[in-house]
Amino acid sequence: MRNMLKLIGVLTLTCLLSALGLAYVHKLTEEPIAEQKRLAKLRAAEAVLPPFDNDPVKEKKELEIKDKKVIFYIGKKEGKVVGIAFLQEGEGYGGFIKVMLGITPEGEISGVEILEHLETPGLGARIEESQFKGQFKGKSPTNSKLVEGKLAVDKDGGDIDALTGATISSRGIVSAVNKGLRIFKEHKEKILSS
Amino acid sequence: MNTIILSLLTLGSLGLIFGLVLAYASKKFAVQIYPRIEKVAGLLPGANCGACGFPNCQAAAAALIEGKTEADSCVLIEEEALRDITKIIGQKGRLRRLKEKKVARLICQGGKDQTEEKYIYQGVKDCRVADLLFGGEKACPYGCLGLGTCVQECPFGAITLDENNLPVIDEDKCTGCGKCVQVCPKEVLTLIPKSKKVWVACGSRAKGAQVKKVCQVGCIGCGLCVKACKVSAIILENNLVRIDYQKCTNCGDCVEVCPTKAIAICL
Amino acid sequence: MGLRKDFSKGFWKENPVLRLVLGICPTLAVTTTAINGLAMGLATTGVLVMSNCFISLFRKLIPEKVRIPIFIVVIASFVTITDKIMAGFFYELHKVLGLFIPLIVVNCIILGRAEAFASRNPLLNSFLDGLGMGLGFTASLVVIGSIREILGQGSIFGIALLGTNYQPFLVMLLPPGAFITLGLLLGLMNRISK
Amino acid sequence: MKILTFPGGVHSPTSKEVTRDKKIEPAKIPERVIIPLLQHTGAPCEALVSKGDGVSVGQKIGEAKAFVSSSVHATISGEVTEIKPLPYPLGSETASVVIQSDGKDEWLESGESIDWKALSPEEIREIIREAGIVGLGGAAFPTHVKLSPPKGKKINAYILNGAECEPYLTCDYRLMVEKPKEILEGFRILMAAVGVKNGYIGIEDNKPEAISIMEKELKSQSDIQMEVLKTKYPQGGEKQLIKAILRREVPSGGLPFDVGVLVSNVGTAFSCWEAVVLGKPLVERVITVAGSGIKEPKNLRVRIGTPISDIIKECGGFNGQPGKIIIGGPMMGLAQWTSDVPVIKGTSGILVFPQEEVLEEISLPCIKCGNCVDSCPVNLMPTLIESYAEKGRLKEAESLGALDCIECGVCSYVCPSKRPLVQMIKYAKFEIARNNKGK
Amino acid sequence: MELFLIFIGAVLVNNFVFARFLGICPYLGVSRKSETALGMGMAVIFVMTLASLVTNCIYTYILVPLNLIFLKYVAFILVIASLVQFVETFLKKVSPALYQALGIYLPLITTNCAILGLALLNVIKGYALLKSLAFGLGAGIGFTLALVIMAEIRERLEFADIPEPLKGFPITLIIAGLLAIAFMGFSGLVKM
Amino acid sequence: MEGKLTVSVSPHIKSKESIPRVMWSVVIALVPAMAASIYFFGISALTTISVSVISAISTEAIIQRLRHKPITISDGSAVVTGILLALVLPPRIPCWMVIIGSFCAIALAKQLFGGLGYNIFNPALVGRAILLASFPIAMTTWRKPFEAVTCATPLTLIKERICEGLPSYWELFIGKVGGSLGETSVLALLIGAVFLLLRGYISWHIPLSCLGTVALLTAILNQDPLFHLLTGGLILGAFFMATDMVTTPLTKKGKLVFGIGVGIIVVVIRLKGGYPEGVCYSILLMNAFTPLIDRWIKPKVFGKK
Ligand SMILES: Cc1cc2nc3c(=O)[nH]c(=O)nc-3n(C[C@H](O)[C@H](O)[C@H](O)COP(=O)(O)O)c2cc1C
Ligand SMILES: Cc1cc2nc3c(=O)[nH]c(=O)nc-3n(C[C@H](O)[C@H](O)[C@H](O)COP(=O)(O)O)c2cc1C
Ligand SMILES: Cc1cc2nc3c(=O)[nH]c(=O)nc-3n(C[C@H](O)[C@H](O)[C@H](O)COP(=O)(O)O)c2cc1C
Ligand SMILES: Cc1cc2nc3c(=O)[nH]c(=O)nc-3n(C[C@H](O)[C@H](O)[C@H](O)CO)c2cc1C
Ligand code: SF4
Ligand code: SF4
Ligand code: SF4
Ligand code: SF4
Ligand code: FES
Repeated sequence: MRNMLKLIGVLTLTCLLSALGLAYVHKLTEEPIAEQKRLAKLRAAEAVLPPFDNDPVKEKKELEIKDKKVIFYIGKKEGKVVGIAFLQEGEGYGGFIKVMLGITPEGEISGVEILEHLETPGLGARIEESQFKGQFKGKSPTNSKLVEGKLAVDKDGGDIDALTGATISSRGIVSAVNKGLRIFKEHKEKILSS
Repeated sequence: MNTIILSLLTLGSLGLIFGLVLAYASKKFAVQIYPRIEKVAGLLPGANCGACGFPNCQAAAAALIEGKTEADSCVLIEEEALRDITKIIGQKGRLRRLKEKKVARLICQGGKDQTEEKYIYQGVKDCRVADLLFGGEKACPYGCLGLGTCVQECPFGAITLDENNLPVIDEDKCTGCGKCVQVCPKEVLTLIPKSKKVWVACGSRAKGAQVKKVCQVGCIGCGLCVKACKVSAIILENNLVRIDYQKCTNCGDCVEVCPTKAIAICL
Repeated sequence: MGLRKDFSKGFWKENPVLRLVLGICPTLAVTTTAINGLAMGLATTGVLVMSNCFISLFRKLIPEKVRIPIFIVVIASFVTITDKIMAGFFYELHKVLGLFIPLIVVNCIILGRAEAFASRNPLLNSFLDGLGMGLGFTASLVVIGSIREILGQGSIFGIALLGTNYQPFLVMLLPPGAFITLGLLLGLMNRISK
Repeated sequence: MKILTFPGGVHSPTSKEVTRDKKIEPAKIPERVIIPLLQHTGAPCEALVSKGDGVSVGQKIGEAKAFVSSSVHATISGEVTEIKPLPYPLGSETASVVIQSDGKDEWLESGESIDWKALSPEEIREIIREAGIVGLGGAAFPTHVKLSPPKGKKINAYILNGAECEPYLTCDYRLMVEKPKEILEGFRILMAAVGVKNGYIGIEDNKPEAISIMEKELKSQSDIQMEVLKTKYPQGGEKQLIKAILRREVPSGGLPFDVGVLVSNVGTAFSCWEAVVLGKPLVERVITVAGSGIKEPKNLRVRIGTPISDIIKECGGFNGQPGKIIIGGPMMGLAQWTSDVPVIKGTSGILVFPQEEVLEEISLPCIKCGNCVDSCPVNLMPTLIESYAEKGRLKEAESLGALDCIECGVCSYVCPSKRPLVQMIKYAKFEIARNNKGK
Repeated sequence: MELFLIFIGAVLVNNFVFARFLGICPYLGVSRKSETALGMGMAVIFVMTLASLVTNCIYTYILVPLNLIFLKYVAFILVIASLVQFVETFLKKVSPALYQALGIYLPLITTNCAILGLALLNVIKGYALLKSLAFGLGAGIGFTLALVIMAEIRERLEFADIPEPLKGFPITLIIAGLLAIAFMGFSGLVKM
Repeated sequence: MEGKLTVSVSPHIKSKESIPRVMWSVVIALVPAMAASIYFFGISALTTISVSVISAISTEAIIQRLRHKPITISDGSAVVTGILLALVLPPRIPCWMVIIGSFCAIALAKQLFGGLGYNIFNPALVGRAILLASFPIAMTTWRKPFEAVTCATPLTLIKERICEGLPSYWELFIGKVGGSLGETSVLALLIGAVFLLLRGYISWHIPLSCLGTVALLTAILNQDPLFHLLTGGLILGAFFMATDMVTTPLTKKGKLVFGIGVGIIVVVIRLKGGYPEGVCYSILLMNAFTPLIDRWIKPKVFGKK
């Protein structure tokens, strides 16, 4: 019996000790981690938005779109909205690709950034290269070749240059961008109304 | 503070609950344990890595006790634990390093240059298999077949075939495990204490004249060595001499007198 | 001399990856580049050293029956700490190593060393053992990472090595490349030490 | 007529053309015969004579003491010069009686011819036992034992094995062509000895002459049925024969009587006829001497115990440098290391091949082609058994059915990699048997 | 349908061994004999499914509400270790036969990174209870499949003339590499 | 009688079959397919085949030399591997890639396992799979027959749901479509296959069960069975690669299971998977299952219940 008690006691004690330590470390790192996450978002926003002087991560707006929460980060310069950044997903070769999309209030794409993807290194993963991402900048449904009302890769008749050997990944991004454009078009008022 | 207290409470109670459950379970579902297995298992690293081929250390311990494996097949084990395990399982542990020293000796010198062959053998190069065909191609029915089954079988690579097609045993590598003795169909390998350096290197029980016909280096049963041995350690029976190792002093006198050099010595 | 051996054995004679074949999962998973290998190795080393020391210190107090749960809790705590610290201060690296930081918990080397060494040896030896093993682990990861990076991307530690004309041997970056590289490396080790 | 067969097997060249039309000739009476006391499956028999004794042809010189054993008889008249272990075809050495001929060929006076129909089965079996008759199809199993199946095993069919599927051999064929009446009567004696009403005689379809002769002989009788078999090796294996003719499958590890069948070779039937009707013990048999290493291939009726060197001389000697001498057929026969061995009761042929035809074939790794698996007549997986045997894993070899192997040699024959399949399987069987005995 | 896709994905497309590199150490060790492999596989399936269930509960009902997500590694591993040990003790008593078949592999599983990896993947992917069960079952079956295939191949290779230094782990890893290539054929079958 | 006799175990006669005979027959059987590839894709096809064969043979010889084993390149198995690898590569693939593929095929998939007879995976297909994983662009750039322009294979068209420009059955049958060197001409492949079937070096079990399964499943799933049979590497795979005895089951029943397995996986990959074509992977996957099949499917021993 004493043995048992010791067994239980030591196990509990270890757990308590561990809990203590972890809670402490948690307290210690809570701030920096949150800060890192904020910075990461900020960096992404910076990459896809035109220059701004506010903190888009703070000035965000949440909307329920088709049962899904979408967070819009709003970039402002001198108090005027210069762009909106938000996350979209597209289906790539290895899985879903998370794309941060920046759109100006006029509905023109101000930038595209790939946040997460599972594409093949050296192939689909080349979507991260600026040569590919960069070509979206400045595109809008009005100034591009549309296929069935949407942006499309060259193979499908559009004017987005797909990466050789990674058409599927390229299509994934384009579809994410298209989704984003549509959301923006449909909910423009709500997003922009402060 | 809140987080810390909550963490303490959560993990603490998890620990407590599982401690209780485990304690209860180990009481309630206690089964008879084999103390020896437990002991050996305790000495094994307990990493349950599976590298030894057994699912866990417990199983390896059981196998060790049954003599099915060797303790040093464990990749993690420390020298000290190794020794302790041998203490528990004794000889059966087959811990080579700690056993009495014997080595395998070949009791035949009839290589392809010294002995006649009665036919040309075609087939699997394995002495046991060849032996099934009229006792192998050697004209001497007692001779080593020289196909090297013992070489294959020795776990320590202690045996090589020389250019005369006779196995040569490396005394330093041989651990005296006896595997080769078991597999040799001609029974021309035998274990002899490592300290004994003289042995009769022929196993032919045929009459001297017969031996002479087929082999230049066979024991012809002349008995000269029996006379030469000062401590009468040599006995002649069934046309063959035998050394009594209780008496043999490694003097090598017998080796000198043997007319066919059928007694071997290694220094 | 014992101390010295305890430290140095992890590099060659008992190298965890190449000799003991433990801790293979992270070895295969994160070594697409040399730098990833290095980071993972160092993170593991940190945890290994800490847990070795801790367990060695308290080895006399831990009851036999619950030793595994306790070891694991201790290790898991250290891993969480490492994870938090990395997330707080080395965000990018943390993102790359992803799932495999928490999996240090069950990295076979750590529990293996805890059981086989730290629970039987005094503090200093255990510390050195952990350090040696960890650095040995790191070294193997860097080697494998370098091989895969050179062949698969034509670069090492991110520095282009084989020129722009190099057609990367992509399979090296994929799972098969990981398995085959490690397999051949183990074979080579066996050959050398023969 | 429907041509019957069994699954598996191989169509190998039969190479029977050379001797198929060679009439059976009586061989010269040898100067000296070597009569091993163990020529059959079972226990050796005990010598009844000693050195210096005079014997005449047909005199019993070895007595079967055990039940599964068979007596041996003197096959020439003369003097016993030696009784000692001597080389024999089945192994290294065995105790043998050597008789030096006196050149007279004096026979022990034979009993007057009797009407076997009046004999009881027991009496027939006794005559057969006394005559030292064993199966002449190869295994040399004592016939009287075969004729005494254990109680409770009902025998309802008897098959006369005239398949002679081994390449080169034609002795059974010649016997069927030359002595059909005697064979059939001998067969009826065998049937009477076990009280079987249904007889079958199975002959491969490459022996049309034998088939038509037998059919002619059988025309009016319905007790024996002629069955034509496909020419395929090993059609003459008793399990395959039973499968082909009666569609019955002898259970693994079982014997034909387990499915109510007995099988005997045509030569055995002929010898039974001689024993029962003429009162003549088994002192001679028909063998085929063939192969490219023989000058004049022949079918000979030889005295048991004749050294094969004598027979080779009688067939014109060697053609070139002999490389291999085989006793039996090329698929199952045993290669000999000396020509000093005698012909024994189970010897159906002597084949000689010259040196240039016996070059060693290098065996390569198994390429898993499955030829051996597809053609094994007992559906084994020879390549696996061989692999396990090579690794010394006899348990696995046994569980794969190594003991069911009939050693027919088909697997080695068809293997493109020239794997030593039969050799390793034989070895495995030997080791398994030894281990089982130890238990 | 989604459950089925998660399941198939875990078995074939993102096989724990060939694509995710989880649980490799015991995989290399236990794939030596097919019998052992099957036993271990069964045990893994059982534990994975159970662990999926339990860790999912702990996570959704304790850690998330109390905002203690940072405790997840310790909590998960504690739960898994205790669970496995409990099951082991329980089996030993209640069904010695089953224990012989499965139980002896259980301790090996405790320290198998595949189980913790599974629990964490469940969290990352945000699977609810049913989905995590499907994922756990699929992962277990995928692991077993990999294990059994490898064991059979290795048994067959016992007869092979493999270069001496490659025998054992090296050739096993190379086979795993070739298997991973073959399993790439399933890529794209299910998007995860 | 001077000279010693030879003693060996029965049987004392052996069939004339040998590994070189089998392998060189396969080479002969592949001649029509090679000729077709040269006819359709020009002299570069010949270059690809030669480079592949030569590097396969050299790899084999070098490794056997290094291992101090007898050099067995004359048995033809490396030649077969080299040819088959070339036949599943796209036209005009750079030579250095062919060399890498051939090296991986022989070194990695065959010699590391101990050489002929011991390999688990089909060497040629391992070579192709590695190349595909490493250089997907080069490996999926197809050319039109007789022309140097790139085009898509019929299966890629289907995969991308493009219905215009699909070739006719006749074009598929004679091979006037885009695709790997040797896979396009069903006619040439069938000539070789019939030759092998008649010689008895391949049995009908795998090809029939494999093609039958594909036809059946595609019919059930509302696809055009004939189209699926004639396109891609199915015919080449079914008759020449899924029949490689070394990497397929021993027994006839096992072979049927193998063929069915290949068929199922092909259909799954073609219709549901990420790749337009799945023959290569499905054969490799079934290769992995072969030891398992051989364990579970054994012939019933004569006389055993
Ligand atoms: C190993 C491997 C990885 C691949 N990875 C990707 C990828 O990440 N993204 C992609 O779009 N296609 C990928 N593919 C698919 C092929 O490259 C496919 O042929 C291509 O996407 C078709 O596009 P193309 O028309 O540009 O050649 C991969 C193929 C292989 C063999
Ligand atoms: C121990 C033993 C007992 C046998 N008993 C009988 C028997 O009672 N009846 C019988 O017909 N055959 C018996 N046989 C012989 C077999 O049926 C068979 O004829 C013999 O094994 C040779 O067959 P083979 O020439 O096909 O190899 C026996 C064989 C052995 C080894
Ligand atoms: C592979 C094989 C082939 C055989 N071929 C023949 C044959 O062609 N003719 C024959 O009489 N016996 C042959 N036998 C022997 C028979 O199985 C069987 O023992 C014999 O017919 C029984 O008759 P017996 O006891 O009178 O010899 C063969 C045996 C085996 C195992
Ligand atoms: C009918 C047949 C088909 C073959 N198919 C292949 C093949 O697809 N790939 C290959 O590398 N070798 C093939 N070979 C050659 C040989 O079997 C191959 O090199 C071995 O797999 C190497 O051990 C084939 C041989 C034959 C007889
Ligand atoms: S000692 Fe025995 S096993 Fe060794 S070669 Fe001689 S006969 Fe063969
Ligand atoms: S098998 Fe054993 S006894 Fe024989 S030589 Fe080798 S180590 Fe010595
Ligand atoms: S395994 Fe035996 S029965 Fe089968 S073919 Fe070979 S020798 Fe004949
Ligand atoms: S016939 Fe020969 S090569 Fe073919 S499977 Fe059998 S043993 Fe292997
Ligand atoms: S590190 Fe994953 S099992 Fe060893």
